[in-house]
Amino acid sequence: MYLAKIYVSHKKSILDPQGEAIKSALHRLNYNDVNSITQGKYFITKLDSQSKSDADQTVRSICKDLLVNQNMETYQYELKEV
Amino acid sequence: MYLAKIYVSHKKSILDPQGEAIKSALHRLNYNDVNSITQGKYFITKLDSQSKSDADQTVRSICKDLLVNQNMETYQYELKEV
Amino acid sequence: MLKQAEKSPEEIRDQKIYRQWGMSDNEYHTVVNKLLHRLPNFTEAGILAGMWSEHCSYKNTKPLLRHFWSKGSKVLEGPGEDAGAIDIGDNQAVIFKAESHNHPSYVEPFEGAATGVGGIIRDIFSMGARPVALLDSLRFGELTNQKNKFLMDRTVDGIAHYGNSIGIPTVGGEIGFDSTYDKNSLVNVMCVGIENQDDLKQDKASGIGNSIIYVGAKTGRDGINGATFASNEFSDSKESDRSAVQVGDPFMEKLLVDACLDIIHHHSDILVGIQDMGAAGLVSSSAEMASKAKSGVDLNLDLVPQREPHMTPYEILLSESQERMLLCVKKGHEKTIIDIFKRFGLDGVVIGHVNNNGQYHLTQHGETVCNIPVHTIVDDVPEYTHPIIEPDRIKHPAADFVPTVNDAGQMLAKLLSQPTIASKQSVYRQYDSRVQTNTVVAPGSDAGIIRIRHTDKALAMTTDCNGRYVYLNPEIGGEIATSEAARNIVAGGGLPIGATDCLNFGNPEDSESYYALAKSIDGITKACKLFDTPVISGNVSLHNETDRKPIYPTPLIGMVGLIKHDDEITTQDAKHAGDLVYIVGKTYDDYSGSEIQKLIQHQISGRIKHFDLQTENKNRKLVYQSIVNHLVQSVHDLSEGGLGVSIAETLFKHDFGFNGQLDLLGRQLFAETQSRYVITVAPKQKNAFEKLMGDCVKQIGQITKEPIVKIKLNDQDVNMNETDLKQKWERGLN
Amino acid sequence: MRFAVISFPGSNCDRDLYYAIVDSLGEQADLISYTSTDLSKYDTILIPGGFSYGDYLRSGAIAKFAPAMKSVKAFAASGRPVIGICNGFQILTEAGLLPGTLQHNTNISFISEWEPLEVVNNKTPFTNQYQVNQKIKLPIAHGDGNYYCDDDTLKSLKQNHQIVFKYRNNPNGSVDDIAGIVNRKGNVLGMMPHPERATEKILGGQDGLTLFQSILNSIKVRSLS
Ligand SMILES: Nc1ncnc2c1ncn2[C@@H]1O[C@H](COP(=O)(O)OP(=O)(O)O)[C@@H](O)[C@H]1O
Ligand SMILES: [Mg+2]
Repeated sequence: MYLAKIYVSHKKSILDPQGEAIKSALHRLNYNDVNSITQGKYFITKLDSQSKSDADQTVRSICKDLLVNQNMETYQYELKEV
Repeated sequence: MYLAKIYVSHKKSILDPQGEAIKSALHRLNYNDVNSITQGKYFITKLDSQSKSDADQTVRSICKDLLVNQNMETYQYELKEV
Repeated sequence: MLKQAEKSPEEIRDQKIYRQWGMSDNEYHTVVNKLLHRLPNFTEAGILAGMWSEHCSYKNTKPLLRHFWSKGSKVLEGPGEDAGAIDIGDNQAVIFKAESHNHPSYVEPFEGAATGVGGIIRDIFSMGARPVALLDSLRFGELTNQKNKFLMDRTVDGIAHYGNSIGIPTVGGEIGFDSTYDKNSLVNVMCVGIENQDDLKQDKASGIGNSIIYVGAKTGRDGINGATFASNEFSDSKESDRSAVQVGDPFMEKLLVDACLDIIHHHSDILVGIQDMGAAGLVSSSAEMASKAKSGVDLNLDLVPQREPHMTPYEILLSESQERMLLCVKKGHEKTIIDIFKRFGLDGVVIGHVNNNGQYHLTQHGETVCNIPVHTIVDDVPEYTHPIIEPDRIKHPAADFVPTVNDAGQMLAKLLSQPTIASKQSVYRQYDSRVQTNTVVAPGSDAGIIRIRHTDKALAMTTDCNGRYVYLNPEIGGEIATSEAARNIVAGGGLPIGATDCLNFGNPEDSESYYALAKSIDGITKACKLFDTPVISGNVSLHNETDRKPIYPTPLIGMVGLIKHDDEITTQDAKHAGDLVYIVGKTYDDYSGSEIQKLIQHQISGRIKHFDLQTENKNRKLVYQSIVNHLVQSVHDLSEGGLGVSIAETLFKHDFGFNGQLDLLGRQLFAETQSRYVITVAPKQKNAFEKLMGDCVKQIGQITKEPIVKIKLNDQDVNMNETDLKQKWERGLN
Repeated sequence: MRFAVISFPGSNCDRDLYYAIVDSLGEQADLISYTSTDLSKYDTILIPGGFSYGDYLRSGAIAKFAPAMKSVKAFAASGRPVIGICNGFQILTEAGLLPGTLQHNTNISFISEWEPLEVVNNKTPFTNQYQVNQKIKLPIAHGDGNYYCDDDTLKSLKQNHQIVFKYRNNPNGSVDDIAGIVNRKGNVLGMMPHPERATEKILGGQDGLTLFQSILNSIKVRSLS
């Protein structure tokens, strides 16, 4: 079994209204230390793949096919055997 | 400046409708390797705090006050100076 | 993203940089030799290319669009403003317009559709109207292809996301599927608003020294060159280099609607003009406002709120960041306006002033970066007419197709499960159709209907177009699209009062595409004149083609009808067992472009016959009269799938059955002859109804409590369970 | 009788509630800003549906910090009636005035429908004009309407008769078919369905009007006693 952690974030330069809304809410709550904040998605998936390279292949494909909107998002992942 | 990465996930005991929906979509796409998948949130925030312990304090507070709904979510974070 | 190193004027000329922006050599030479008498710099050339694109200037279609009929005694504002306006009595006006967002929604369906909704809403409230309803019109390739299913799901998500969040009910729409839309799906959205006539606002920047105020989202590098992009043909090889996705923020737009309406309604004395920033963003809104007032503007680009550092003038001017508005405000009153924005949580910023020299004059970092006449940007755009050629399929149509139908019951079940005919509930249940608490008829009947609060009136609205008919005969297809819209309005109890359009076509330089465009405009115009439904606004989307294969020409018609008393509101579903069922209009062997032809032959061909505008008009008037006289229980117009499908749809809501006899053959249940309706009438009103309708109706049966559909035909009988049919219909989209 | 409807940035059912009170119920109402803190003029507070702060982060999460919410808490503590509808319900749970959380519908999509419900408890200030177990129909329109609470909370909701409305064909996956609950004291109601959309015949039903009439009745009874 393999475990992958996938982190998806907004591409830079794309409008992130959610990040803006959270930031201004934090400033209203007087968390003035907060210089910037962005919200991304984070997936944890367990894979029954035959090999690590199969698992790696699956992770890339599911990101491309479903989890990540490549028009607007980028991703990184970590994969290990468990 | 400090950088915090905050990972928010559904508490284990709670049904995660989004995770379930993603899993069944992946199975429809024939990704049968995928044994389980959960979706969480992932925040990246930059903090202008005076010290690491101040930054740490801020991260905990903003999670408690706003970023995390403790009824159903848990979180972890990493903090480093940048 | 698209960060361009700025080329010098000479480099632009020598390397023909303007071509990348969609400007032709001829156009560039006109600018240099006839208009500016010098070489434009990078910013100026970029501005001109953007503003001279089809999307902003309508240079290829203006000569044709002038043919539309937009007079009518009730028209308060015709085409030319952000949206048109029609008098609906009580000093009120209805404002509406439709717009396409096809290419962006193909590239990024969720955000493309969402920002399409956002854009059309801005056109409505910038006229001073409160947006009260949305409708959509969608076309995709066949759902057997996963990609099309994905496009549909994400598009619907995007529309729902924006409309639900901003709180405007989506009360109607349509969806169709044909492989012709495979790589060119269509996403058209219509918005309807209501306002007091005194508040009607024009978008003008006039009065020397008056201030130009910017409000809304900050300007980023999104959608740069969107205007030229929207007018560029796709080809498969280009699939990878698309970028510049615009993201919609309905929350910001909600604040903008409320703030701008507050200003328009309470401070019209100091507000000179207001316009949204749509295609070609800041340059288009500011230059058009100045052009209408025959003035010029001085803008300081350093003052424009920017999301990213180091933006060039070109990027700032042509950015298509969403949720931005531009206002022209009387000198000395800027603070009043800015304070109102502040109250709504928005930052209004003065970015420049109106000047009296007619120049579009921009500075950045203290230097002039653009100084050209407003006139050149907006009014000196060349106009093109193109040759037209009647396509072979129209000149020499294939022999008319006549289906063989041995089991009409099974055929009915099959047709009901075709995605184009099947229930669209799985789509429209994602749309909040009742927010604002005015919705009387939500999606699911022929027309969406909202009441006008504190009056006895209501508005019926619909979007319609069958591209297959337009493909087979653009002129008649245009007449039919308009007729179908009017039929849907009348079926809801409305008197059609005006129309808008979205002309979705292929490349105008293709003579057959241009023929379709010209002829369908002729058809629409003929019908609109006869129906007294002036076209008060519209939108054009060309180049809907991939590798030279255009879509079916699809001139969407959006129509609005006035219901004078809310007790005239009518729906399509049968109300009581025992009611009599009538058909209005004659049925012929019409299968060209029909759903049954597509089902059997997997393609369409033939001539469109038996359509007559006069008959259409006569039937419609009689049906309307029968509603106003309170003689009917339900009215449903016939469209795809013909009489069989319409009878079935009349039964579904309350699970009734039908028992009837028709002087027709089995196949004719599915003929798509136009100008027809299915009407149910209470037995006690039989005589009055028949007397009014005369020989244009025929009784065909009765509504039964038992949910069984029994039809005696000349060559066979139909005997089907209503519940089975309904299940097929309900599951067709999934 | 005077109702306050609190408009947050992004609320979109605030005007609908206002009209329901003024036009259908025939009582007085004010639309007040999320920055207002003086609620002393009012007999009942209504927190409307919509997408406060764009529903960014989580629905209702940001609105709970609006200045008016402090006063709403004090108002509720004094035992006077507070209703949160749809996004208003989400705000009340985020603010801790009601237990539990509203999460994504199980099918993830937004659902807009007339929904059949059952009145489970008619002994509240909000439901005293309904019959117990009465079947009613109200519109829903939400993407995050899936009510969740842990088992202990559910147990205590049941014990204290805090479940007020239930779905008859659970559309969104809510625990125990819950569509609306009150707090322990019974003076704060949160519900996903929209009663304000069902106060006029022409809109398809009037089952929602009964809810507002119940409040009138309970306030009148209280002021008599
Ligand atoms: N994309 C859509 N959005 C909203 N409502 C839709 C959509 N597609 C279809 N509907 C609704 O479903 C019903 C049937 O649609 P349709 O079959 O196109 O009707 P018609 O043939 O009368 O034009 C109508 O009430 C229509 O408003
Ligand atoms: Mg119809």
